[in-house]
Amino acid sequence: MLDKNGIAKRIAREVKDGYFVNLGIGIPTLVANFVREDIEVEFQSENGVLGMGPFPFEGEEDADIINAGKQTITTLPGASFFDSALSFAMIRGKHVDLTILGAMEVSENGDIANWKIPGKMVKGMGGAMDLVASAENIIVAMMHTNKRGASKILKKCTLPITGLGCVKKIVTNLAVLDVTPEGFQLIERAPGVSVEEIKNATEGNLIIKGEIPEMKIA
Amino acid sequence: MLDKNGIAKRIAREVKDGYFVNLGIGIPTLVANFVREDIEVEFQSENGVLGMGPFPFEGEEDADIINAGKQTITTLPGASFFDSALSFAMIRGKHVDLTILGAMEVSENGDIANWKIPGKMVKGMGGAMDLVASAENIIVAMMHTNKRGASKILKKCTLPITGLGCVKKIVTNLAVLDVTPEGFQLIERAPGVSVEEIKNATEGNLIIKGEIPEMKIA
Amino acid sequence: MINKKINSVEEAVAGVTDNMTLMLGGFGLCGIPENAIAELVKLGAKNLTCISNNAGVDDFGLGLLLQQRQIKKMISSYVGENDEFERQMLSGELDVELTPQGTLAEKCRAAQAGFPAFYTPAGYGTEVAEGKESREFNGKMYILEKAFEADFAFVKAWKGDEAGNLIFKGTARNFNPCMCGAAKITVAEVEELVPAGELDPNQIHIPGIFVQRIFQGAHYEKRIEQRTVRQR
Amino acid sequence: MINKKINSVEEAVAGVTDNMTLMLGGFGLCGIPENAIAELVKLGAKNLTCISNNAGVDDFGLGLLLQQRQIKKMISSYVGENDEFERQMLSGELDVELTPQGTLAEKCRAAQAGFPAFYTPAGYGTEVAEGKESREFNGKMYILEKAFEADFAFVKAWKGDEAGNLIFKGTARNFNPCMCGAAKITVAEVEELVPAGELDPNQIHIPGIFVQRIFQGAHYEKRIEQRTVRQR
Repeated sequence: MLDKNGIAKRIAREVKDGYFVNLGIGIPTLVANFVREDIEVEFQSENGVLGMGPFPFEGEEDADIINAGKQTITTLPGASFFDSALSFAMIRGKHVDLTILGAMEVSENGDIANWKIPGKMVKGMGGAMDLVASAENIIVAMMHTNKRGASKILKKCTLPITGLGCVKKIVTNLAVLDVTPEGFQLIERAPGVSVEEIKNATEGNLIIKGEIPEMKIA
Repeated sequence: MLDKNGIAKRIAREVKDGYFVNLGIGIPTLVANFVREDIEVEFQSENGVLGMGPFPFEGEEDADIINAGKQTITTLPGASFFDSALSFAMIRGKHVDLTILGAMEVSENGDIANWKIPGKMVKGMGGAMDLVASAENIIVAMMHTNKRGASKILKKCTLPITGLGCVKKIVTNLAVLDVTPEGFQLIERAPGVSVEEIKNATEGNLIIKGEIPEMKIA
Repeated sequence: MINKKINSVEEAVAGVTDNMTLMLGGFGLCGIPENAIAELVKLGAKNLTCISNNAGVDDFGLGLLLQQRQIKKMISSYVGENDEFERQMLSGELDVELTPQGTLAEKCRAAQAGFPAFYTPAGYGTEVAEGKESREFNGKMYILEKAFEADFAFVKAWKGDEAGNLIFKGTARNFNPCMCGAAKITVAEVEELVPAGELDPNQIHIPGIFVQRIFQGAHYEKRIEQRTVRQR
Repeated sequence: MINKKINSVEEAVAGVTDNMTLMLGGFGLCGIPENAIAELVKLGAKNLTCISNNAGVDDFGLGLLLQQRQIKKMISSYVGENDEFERQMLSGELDVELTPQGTLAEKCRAAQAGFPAFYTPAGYGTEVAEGKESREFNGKMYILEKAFEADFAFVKAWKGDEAGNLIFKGTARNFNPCMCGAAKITVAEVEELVPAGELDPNQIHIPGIFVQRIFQGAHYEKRIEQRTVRQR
């Protein structure tokens, strides 16, 4: 079973040389820590920066330079700042190659729910609806089940939808799944997790073809 | 009767302190020469400059700094350059206070035709259709009649339209006319021109109320 | 040069009255018009509709207007980090219209640029699309979103000149440029106001034609919401 | 940093084939991609559709492609100052789609920003509106215009860096920024190409994400169409 860093490590392997990547808040943010150092990747944050670097050293924070999570950041050579309209031109115009998001639920057909729980305080969708409606390559980072053990990988989302039919791949604490027209195809098992355990934790249609390898996240 | 400079001089009196103004090619360009020196006006050119100044001194031309007529220009303190999308945001978004255009024909209801003569080589509308569709304050500078003496101030335009119901005021070699719901209201006569002459040169409905003063363009 | 300079923050908010719709730049607390907000609190105008990506924190940013119950409705993409906001929303005192962030930016830009409406894929198939037209283009579904209509836009820039030209810094740019010229009156506050001619015409982010009033803010706190650092 | 630098003008036009749609920046001869145009002439691709505000003059700019009969169709707002253009158009060899200038810019920007279509008042009630949907918003009529679809965009900037970031100069900016990222592949040529990190991130007009290839042009003639001066 993977912890949050494990999920981030596995997703980092999906980040390819030359990719512009938008990372959501939470586990996705951790992905930046694990991207191979021999490839070139640029991180976009929808509040208006391309070419984000690591967090600043103490004392070097600049209130005018933050990411979408409102954290102080730095920029790398080649970075640029821009306004919100141009930022979403990048997103809506499909110039961002990979979007990594957290989710509360994902359904068989790739619907995602990650912005609202009825009855709870709703903070808003931020840029998530724009991202999921536009991105052609969306990977979701999430726990396979909720705290009560119920599956979050569903036939149909029960929570209000963020976007329809948009998720391509899911990396959970238990498995890597591809979203296919037939359902969730099991691609890899987390270390020490059996196919049976994944089956039990998945409410949506799970497709198992041949031997399922254990994932490598070294 | 006014010459082109006279028309420009008369129109210059319509330019008020604090106006952002877009000048079309031809007579409108001349208006800049006659604006009162004690008021502040900024000229916008739709190819991407605000705060145009006079033409450069010989030897100081910059190929990268031109107006929409492709003439070399200079800029004044406070000027800015921008792209074509933002330039038409200024125009379409009604941020330009006054637009001065030439025309081949204007009709009673304020339609303007100034981009195409069927059978002749058509060069295109440039930014004219955007300007006339958006501007709330359009003054047309034109000759009252064509070379054969036929009126260009018509009941209905005969040439392909550039925009509908948009012209507010017309300054010709003979007169100043306001476009009103009832027709062309005669406001001023050009020096030495009689109401009768204007009537004869105007095909559209001409409204004459009371004494019509001779225009002052000193 | 048409001079847009005003001499006091009182002039900045002159004309703001009850029931108006205001746009306010900023993302979180980054790039917010601090001085105008403080003056709006003093002014006390009530029943305001505020268009702003976020709603500040309890004791800063738009949170200050919320404390005084001056806001009737917020139009935002994300409204966390604010207990008073939550209380007013849950009690029904405050109306909240959540809008996808890119749609929010474009609704400003549409108003600025004279577009009445636009089609965006964001929100199709979700609650956001309820009551809105949808339409297919090239096999993909879009919803029709309308341009905002606002009375005042309050924005904050880094540098500005007396002609109203603005230059922003870092991610404090965010929604500020999109809001300029998107309301009937745009008021810009800047950290440094210089005479016209001192800014490079090539490097102006927002030309002065989009700004009706400009002033230099007396003081900027520039509070950091999530101070995050790494070890040396 | 993702390196967008290419080492020759041959690489700049690699992939351009017959029947493609190209966007080309510039207003008149100001800010046109001179080096890419010269190389497109050498390449000889035919039946091209060119989206460009103007069509050059007889012996410069897009006029060079017209001379070689490489252009099947021009999409422009104004096409004067070109005898060969006029000859081909009147003889029916060349198809011309005249588009209002602001609409032309926005059709580029819509493609760049992922908007399939937009409503503009420009052209309503004119020939331009023929065959297009029209619609009323707030008592005013608008027509629906579609985003462009293009294979290549060739743009020209003043300075650029290896990450593809661009800075334009003066009115040579014009349509160039709107075309970046509006085609499948955007090729930028610059007068000065610097390593990433040398340009101020605040002062970049077009971020590198919109540019796939960048190179420093070998030579710029920058011809002036209407040299206009005043007396000292």
